[in-house]
Amino acid sequence: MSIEASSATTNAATGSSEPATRGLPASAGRTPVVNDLVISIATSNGTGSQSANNILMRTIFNMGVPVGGKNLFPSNIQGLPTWFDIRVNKNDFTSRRAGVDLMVAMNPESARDDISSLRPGAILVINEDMKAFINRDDLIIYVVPFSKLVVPICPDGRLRRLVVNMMYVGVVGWLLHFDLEELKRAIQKQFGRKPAALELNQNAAVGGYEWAAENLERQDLFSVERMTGKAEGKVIMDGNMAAALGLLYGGTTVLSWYPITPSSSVCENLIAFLGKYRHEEDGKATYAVVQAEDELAAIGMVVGAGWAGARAVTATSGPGISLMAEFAGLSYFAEIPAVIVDVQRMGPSTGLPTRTCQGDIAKAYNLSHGDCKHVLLIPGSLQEAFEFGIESLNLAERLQTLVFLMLDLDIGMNNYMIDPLQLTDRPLDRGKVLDAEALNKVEEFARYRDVDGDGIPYRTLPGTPHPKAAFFTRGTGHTDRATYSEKPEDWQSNMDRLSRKFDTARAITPQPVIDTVEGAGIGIIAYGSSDAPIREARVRLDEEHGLKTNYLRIRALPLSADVREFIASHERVIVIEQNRDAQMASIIRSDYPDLAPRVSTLLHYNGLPLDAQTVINGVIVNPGTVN
Amino acid sequence: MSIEASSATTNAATGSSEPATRGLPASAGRTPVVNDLVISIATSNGTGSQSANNILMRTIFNMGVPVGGKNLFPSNIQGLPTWFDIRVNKNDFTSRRAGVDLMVAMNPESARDDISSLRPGAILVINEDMKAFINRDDLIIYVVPFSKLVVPICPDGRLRRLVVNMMYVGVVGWLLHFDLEELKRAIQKQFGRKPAALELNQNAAVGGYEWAAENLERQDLFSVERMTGKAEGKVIMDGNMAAALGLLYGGTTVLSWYPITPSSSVCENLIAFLGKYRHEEDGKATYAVVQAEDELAAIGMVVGAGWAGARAVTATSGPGISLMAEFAGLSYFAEIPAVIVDVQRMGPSTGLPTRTCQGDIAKAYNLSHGDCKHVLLIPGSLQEAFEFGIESLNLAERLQTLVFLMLDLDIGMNNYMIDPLQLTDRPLDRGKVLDAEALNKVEEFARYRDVDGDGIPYRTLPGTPHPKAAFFTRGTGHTDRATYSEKPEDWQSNMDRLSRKFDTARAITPQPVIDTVEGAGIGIIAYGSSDAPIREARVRLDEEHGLKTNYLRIRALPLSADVREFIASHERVIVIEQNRDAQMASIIRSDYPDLAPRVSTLLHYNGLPLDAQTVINGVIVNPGTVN
Amino acid sequence: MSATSPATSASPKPPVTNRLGHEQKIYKAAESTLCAGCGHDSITSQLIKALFEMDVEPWNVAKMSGIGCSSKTTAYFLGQSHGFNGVHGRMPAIATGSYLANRKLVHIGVSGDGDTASIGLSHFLHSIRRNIPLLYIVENNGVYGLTKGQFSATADRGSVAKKGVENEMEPIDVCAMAIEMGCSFVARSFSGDIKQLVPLIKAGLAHPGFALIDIVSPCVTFNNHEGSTKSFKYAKSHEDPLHEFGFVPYYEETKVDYEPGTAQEIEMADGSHIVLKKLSHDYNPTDRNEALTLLHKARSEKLFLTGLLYHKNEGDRPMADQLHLVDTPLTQLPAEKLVPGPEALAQVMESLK
Amino acid sequence: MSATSPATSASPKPPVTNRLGHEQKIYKAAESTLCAGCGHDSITSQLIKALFEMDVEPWNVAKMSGIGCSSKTTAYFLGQSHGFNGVHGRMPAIATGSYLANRKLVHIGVSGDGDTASIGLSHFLHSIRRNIPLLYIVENNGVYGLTKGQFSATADRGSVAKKGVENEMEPIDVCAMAIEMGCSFVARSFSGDIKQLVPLIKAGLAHPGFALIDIVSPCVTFNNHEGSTKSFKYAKSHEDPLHEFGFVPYYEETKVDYEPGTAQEIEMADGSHIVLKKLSHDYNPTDRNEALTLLHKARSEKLFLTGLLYHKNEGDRPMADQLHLVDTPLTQLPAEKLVPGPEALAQVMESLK
Ligand SMILES: Cc1ncc(C[n+]2csc(CCOP(=O)(O)OP(=O)(O)O)c2C)c(N)n1
Ligand SMILES: Cc1ncc(C[n+]2csc(CCOP(=O)(O)OP(=O)(O)O)c2C)c(N)n1
Ligand code: SF4
Ligand code: SF4
Ligand SMILES: [Mg+2]
Ligand SMILES: [Mg+2]
Repeated sequence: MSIEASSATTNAATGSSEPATRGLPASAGRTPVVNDLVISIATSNGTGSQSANNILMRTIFNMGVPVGGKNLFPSNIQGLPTWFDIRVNKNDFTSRRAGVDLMVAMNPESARDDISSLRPGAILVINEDMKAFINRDDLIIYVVPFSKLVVPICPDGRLRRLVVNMMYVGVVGWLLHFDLEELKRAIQKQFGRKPAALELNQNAAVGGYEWAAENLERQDLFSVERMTGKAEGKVIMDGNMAAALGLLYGGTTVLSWYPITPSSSVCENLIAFLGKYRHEEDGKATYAVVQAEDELAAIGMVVGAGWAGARAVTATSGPGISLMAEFAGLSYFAEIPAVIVDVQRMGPSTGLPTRTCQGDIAKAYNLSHGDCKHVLLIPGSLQEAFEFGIESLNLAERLQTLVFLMLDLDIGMNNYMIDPLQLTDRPLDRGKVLDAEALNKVEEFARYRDVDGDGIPYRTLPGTPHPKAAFFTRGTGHTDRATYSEKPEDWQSNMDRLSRKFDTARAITPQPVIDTVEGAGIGIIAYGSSDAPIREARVRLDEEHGLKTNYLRIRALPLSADVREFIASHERVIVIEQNRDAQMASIIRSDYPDLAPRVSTLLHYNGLPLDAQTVINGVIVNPGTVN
Repeated sequence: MSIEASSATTNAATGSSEPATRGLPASAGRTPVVNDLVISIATSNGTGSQSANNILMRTIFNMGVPVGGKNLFPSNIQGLPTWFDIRVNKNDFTSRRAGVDLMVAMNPESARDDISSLRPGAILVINEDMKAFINRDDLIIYVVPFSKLVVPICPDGRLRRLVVNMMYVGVVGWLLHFDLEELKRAIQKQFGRKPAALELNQNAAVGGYEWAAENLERQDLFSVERMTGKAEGKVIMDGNMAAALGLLYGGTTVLSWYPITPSSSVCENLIAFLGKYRHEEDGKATYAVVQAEDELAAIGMVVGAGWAGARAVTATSGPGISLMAEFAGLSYFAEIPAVIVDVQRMGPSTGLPTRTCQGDIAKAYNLSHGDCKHVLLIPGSLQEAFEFGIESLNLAERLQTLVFLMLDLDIGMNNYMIDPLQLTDRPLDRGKVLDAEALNKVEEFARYRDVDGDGIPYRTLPGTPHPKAAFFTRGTGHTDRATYSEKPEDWQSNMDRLSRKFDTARAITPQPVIDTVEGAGIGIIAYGSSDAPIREARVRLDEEHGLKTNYLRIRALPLSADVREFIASHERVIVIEQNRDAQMASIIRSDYPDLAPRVSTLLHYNGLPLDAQTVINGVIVNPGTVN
Repeated sequence: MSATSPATSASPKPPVTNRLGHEQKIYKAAESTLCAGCGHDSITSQLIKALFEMDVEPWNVAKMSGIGCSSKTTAYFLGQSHGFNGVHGRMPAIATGSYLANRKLVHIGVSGDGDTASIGLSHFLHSIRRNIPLLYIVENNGVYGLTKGQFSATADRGSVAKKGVENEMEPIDVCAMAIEMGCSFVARSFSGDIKQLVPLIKAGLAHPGFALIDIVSPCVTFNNHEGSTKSFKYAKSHEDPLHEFGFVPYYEETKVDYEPGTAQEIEMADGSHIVLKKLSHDYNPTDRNEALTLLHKARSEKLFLTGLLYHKNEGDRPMADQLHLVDTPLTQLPAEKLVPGPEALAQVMESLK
Repeated sequence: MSATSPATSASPKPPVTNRLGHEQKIYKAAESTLCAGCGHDSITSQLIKALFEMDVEPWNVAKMSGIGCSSKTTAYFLGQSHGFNGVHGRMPAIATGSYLANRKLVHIGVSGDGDTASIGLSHFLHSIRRNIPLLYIVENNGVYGLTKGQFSATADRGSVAKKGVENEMEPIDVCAMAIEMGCSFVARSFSGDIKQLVPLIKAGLAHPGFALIDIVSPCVTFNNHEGSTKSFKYAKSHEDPLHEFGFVPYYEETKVDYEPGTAQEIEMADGSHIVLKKLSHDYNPTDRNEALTLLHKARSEKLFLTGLLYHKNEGDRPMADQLHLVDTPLTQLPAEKLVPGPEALAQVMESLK
């Protein structure tokens, strides 16, 4: 039986590390909960709320308080419900938490559900126009006449729909004791280059703040207070940008892509960085970018470029992964470096393009017909998205094969407060390439011969001025000298060498990160964006339930030997993943059949980012079931 | 550790059930081995040897002796080495057997290897032109001046290249004591409608026969003798034709395809049958066939046709499977009937287009990004290829999903002697379709609602004259009323229903065939074309090694509960399959992690059809290793 | 255009219905979720009007689309018709399958310029070559709307993106490609030209083969700025109709009474008529070479010519006829017609003995 | 065409070499595995000749192909060049990537009619639109040879298959499509017309952008029978050259001395010259509309016109120039050029604080 993650709001009693103050009817005068709450802003997309929400989040950040933002947006451009959830947590737990403490309801379309989803005692800030939706008396409700208030502040009627958003920022700011200067600084950062917009938005925010101060009775359930030692020197960014920076520092020379949510911004960021940092003095570009006609062409160009010696990459999401299947097999079998960034969205099919999941893990690993498997790098943080961006290009050339960089929408498109990205000083790895000089030294160049015993052969690039350089690349059977062959023994020995190469990959890809603690019984295995909620859950499992856990985070496929060892040293291991079909667990179970009985699963697949409570519930409810 | 199938010749001592007569230097006068040998004919493709080889095989069949033919042809049209292996076996074991007894060497290109591959004591018939290749004295060699002999028989110089083939048929016929009348009858069957060709070929065959009788010293190591009770009433055919007949009897209305070896003949056969049996009196067709522009279009048309209510099918092989990935997910998620016949060839990539394997099993099962799995029917015989052809269309409509009919090159394109195909009297199953009348009776039509608890919803077809009939089909998230939804609970409950539907499939797809014997310790699991060699291997394991085995043959995915039970009742189970990556074993291990330690594997992946000796070696060598 | 019975004075005014007795409202469907002002929404409105006035039976329509803002629009009209929002770029294949399954359905396809001219180009062209009877509407905004404004392959050379980048490549002209492929009904229009759009859609519906209408349909969110050649402003100020396009259904008489030489009348296969009233151009849309020459001129001189670009009556037979299909939709054939008797199998088996 | 030094009487005759000092034999490669007499093999021979005579440096060539008998031929010439036999229909994408990686390579693509006009149609057209400098040869036999003779999309209407079925659909004319897409060098030829083929290939090699040569190349095994319009016999008896095509490389002078009006000389971008000697046609291949009109006429009247169909000198810039790429192949840039210093990262991080 799989543990189905609940999409409903979490039981308030266990929803936070301050359970005592939660779930109680509001009453004025109590000591507020400081720096620990979830704000949710319900608007309609395409109405400009995104910058308001970013400013709200950044103000908290400016006050030194850890913060994380989850953007739950619809798959259209304008007019459908969208939510921005901000988690404020002094202990650095900023992954999603179900159970909103403060809801700003600006969207009549979702208002009914928004209100009914709140726990008793939660705060509701609601636009006066939507008063009619209020049907509960167990909430702390602030009705704000936003539509009226915005009129004097924004004389231009067409802009009011945008500007009104800054007013709720002001109201929330007052309710939560924001430092008004930090709020202004955040607005300055957002609109600094547009003086008119800056002034307008400043006025709106301050207007909201002041109106609230004068008109609302603050219950002081929550407040945001300046902290030190947490946010200073940090940055707010998303994983797609981090990956793009990785690809920039990995020396990408060819990017070929076809737009698709949520991967487009990997390419758009990369294009911007390349444009800024990769032109010669004469303006010439040291990179090529093509918007391909489709995903088949995109990966085809990457394979062509990789063959000719470029550091080539494409980025896509689920449907594109399916379309790239045939070329993935060619890259595997003809041994051509290529990198695909897969920013996973909810599938199957077109699915939920703006919702997260980890549903391509086994699909990318096994992509293409026939016996072939691929190398996957799976960052669990933005720093890793950056490092693995570089590493994906290195490994593609080192292993002469397709490498997937597996992000997901949560890590790729949500906002994280992190330490600035750190460069490692590892030089670019261009792999085993024989140039003309090297060819002079070798007796024979056999393209697919396992000279070094690691399964990785040597290659040459077209354009190498040497009569021995040439070889013929094909997706059909070949000898180790790259000549056509249908001989059973040639086929099998080549396939066996490819298996050896894959074993080499086990050792040279990023190894798992393991955290063991004294007294732990259960082992948790997870990967990717699950890391943050799992780190939180482990602390709470220990603190609240006295349950200590060990934790292994997979960072690459094929599985490292460390994974086997970890499982072998635990009576039971729970693989936590964000898909229905237990994709990683399947890989583990088939790689280690002798250990399979120890491996149970906890599966979350409703499109929302994983949260700690789901993990806690799963671990407690399901201590030993094999599923 | 995997047991690598050996592509070399089998040790003669265990290569047959008559070991005593094998492997010994030839000597005249001994009692010949009757009706048990392997003939291999080495020619060059595109030289017309195929009809000669068929005649050779059919003559043996006409004499009542069980026979099977394996065509090892190259992936080009003319001029490369090709082999036709005929196994004659009175006990009905006609799958491939390594270790040729009689080689006809007609191709100088492969002659060196052909000769060196023979076991000592084997018979070699060789064209005089190639005499120079003879470098062994441990063979029984007949040098035949084919090029000279053909001249008087075939005055037209251009035809000699073709006609010469009939001469080796005659020579072999004499060496093996063929009944000349049966040989003539076989020629009659092949050329009956072309009197000139008939005469020419008759003369050539008889010419060869007579020349041999006069000039060769027959050693009488082997002979073919008329038998009864084995071949009478049987037919010789291949699996692609059987599958095509199944699709015909399954009521195919739309066939959309893109040519690819080895699946093309499924379509070509089906087109011929449709042309013959599916026209109205006025000549109008009750079916549509489209040669699509590519595989993406081919499956797209099938999905469109299935949506509109057709019985629609396409056939392809590995590369096409990869290209159909995106649509496979749409069929799964939007719940549209579709059938893909996958005649597996050796992959990955373009691979070996004319070699067999079972390398798409897990790939088809998991095709497309995101969480989705598909129904696979896996026939192990031609009768099943026929029945499952019908059943694939039934199940696609019953389950409203994509169904794969998984053949492979061995079962699809090789020649089998079988009982005539038997029709079952099961009527066509059109699944849960509401017409206008039915719509009148239901209160609400909710396209994706699980009304019956089996996970299978009801559908309507476009063109149903009823205002309630319409619904909107999409690959994006939807409610059970088929309206667009991004709600976490809608997504998850729909995905859970799809899992329930998949569980229904476990029970209504063809169940495994199980053969248990008293005293068996080991359980064997296999599928598809492995059946014939495994049946042979089990007999020989018992007779020669005293090892009794139980046997479960999987006939469909998802796994039936019977598979679990079978594994649970054995201490160890060996999954035998024709791929490198243990694809079926992976599925078993992840479905039944508690039983995974019992499951070991035996893998064969060199492109040759599986043979019993490989199975025997594997079972004996590897009695308990988990791999 | 539709005949309504005169209202009796006493009873409340009866609703306006078409010849099938349907009110226009049943030709509508779900609320649009596109951006306010999106060109696609006005095309939807004109489709609703044309379908109503053409007496199309909703339950007999199959609405087909790919993926994109444009492809979403099939959810916004004909709520009583089956719709199929497939995968990106492959709608023509799905429509082909649906048509072969049921040749009696009226197939209406809506696609975008990304959907048609990039990922779907090959399917688009091959479905034209097969002559699938499909009204194929391209809602052409020169960008990928749904993925936030990247240039599509129909963006004009020199057109400027919202962020300032200039498009350096020549556009793909889907109309020219279609004519080259043998399409027998090819038109271009503008989402803002209601007067032209409704009769064009009607004619497209009346056409018995593949009918392409490429409609410039501005993306107000990502491609409606200064410098874009697909903005409302640009399209409105540059539209240059080749003729005033009129459509007269088969059951009405063409009561045109133009000066000789000022109008051209084209009879369609079903007896309907296209009436082209001359404006400033002297253009004959029945000559393929003339059409292609005109389109090349339009491209090089950046003219936005609208109207019927090409029409041919002796079109290739629709695919079902090429395949000699029975008249009954294949989906409606009973099992007896689909499953041969046991004799057939026996005959085949006999031949293999 | 290549200058050889006069042999001294005593020494054995030195081998004939080109301006690079290479003998023709190094332009050869593995034995063909095609059917004896296949049209593709004669194209291979002409390619070898043209490459030799054009002094193409083997190590600097990238041979690209898809899948099919035609696509196999890249294994049969230039054994000292890298070759890439990719996947079916997607060679243009692979070639695009390879070209962007190394713009200095000479890219030669060989494809089939199935590979190009069916599965690869979209990539073919889009790579033309991008103007990848690629000599793209279609070995056009009207069938899928490697899968045993199904009609391809270039099969003429009315052409009869080996088993007797008649093709009912109009062919796709890859040349017309290419011209429509803006291709600046489009030619058609016949595998049996050696005289025309060699200079055409040379001109294609000299062309700085996408150069298409569609070569009718009979499939002797599956499409060489009576009733086929792609048989040797048919092609030989119907070939109608538009002109006598001559090519003069940039380093030679055009010593043409024709009567005025009997020849047309076209200077190519690298200074080479195309010389078109007039035959029975009066055709100017530099006019796009004329080219398309001619091709339509050829199709409807079933003419097999060969020669240079269209050429334009002010072609679009090749893609690398559109992208403003550095001259050095991207593959040869050292790591310093590819990896920004730590300041860049620091700057980005600062902006996110
Ligand atoms: C296979 C695949 N690739 C990419 C996408 C992402 N995608 C969705 S719509 C679209 C382009 C839409 O452009 P267009 O067809 O012009 O429609 P518009 O939104 O402009 O109306 C893309 C690339 C997808 N859904 N599927
Ligand atoms: C994806 C895919 N689909 C189908 C095939 C099978 N296939 C191989 S070659 C070919 C067609 C070849 O036709 P053409 O390009 O005209 O080349 P020709 O053999 O006629 O020279 C096909 C369909 C394949 N290899 N890959
Ligand atoms: S993004 Fe553009 S195309 Fe899409 S709905 Fe908005 S305006 Fe229309
Ligand atoms: S099958 Fe046809 S195309 Fe292929 S090699 Fe033979 S003759 Fe040439
Ligand atoms: Mg668009
Ligand atoms: Mg061909």
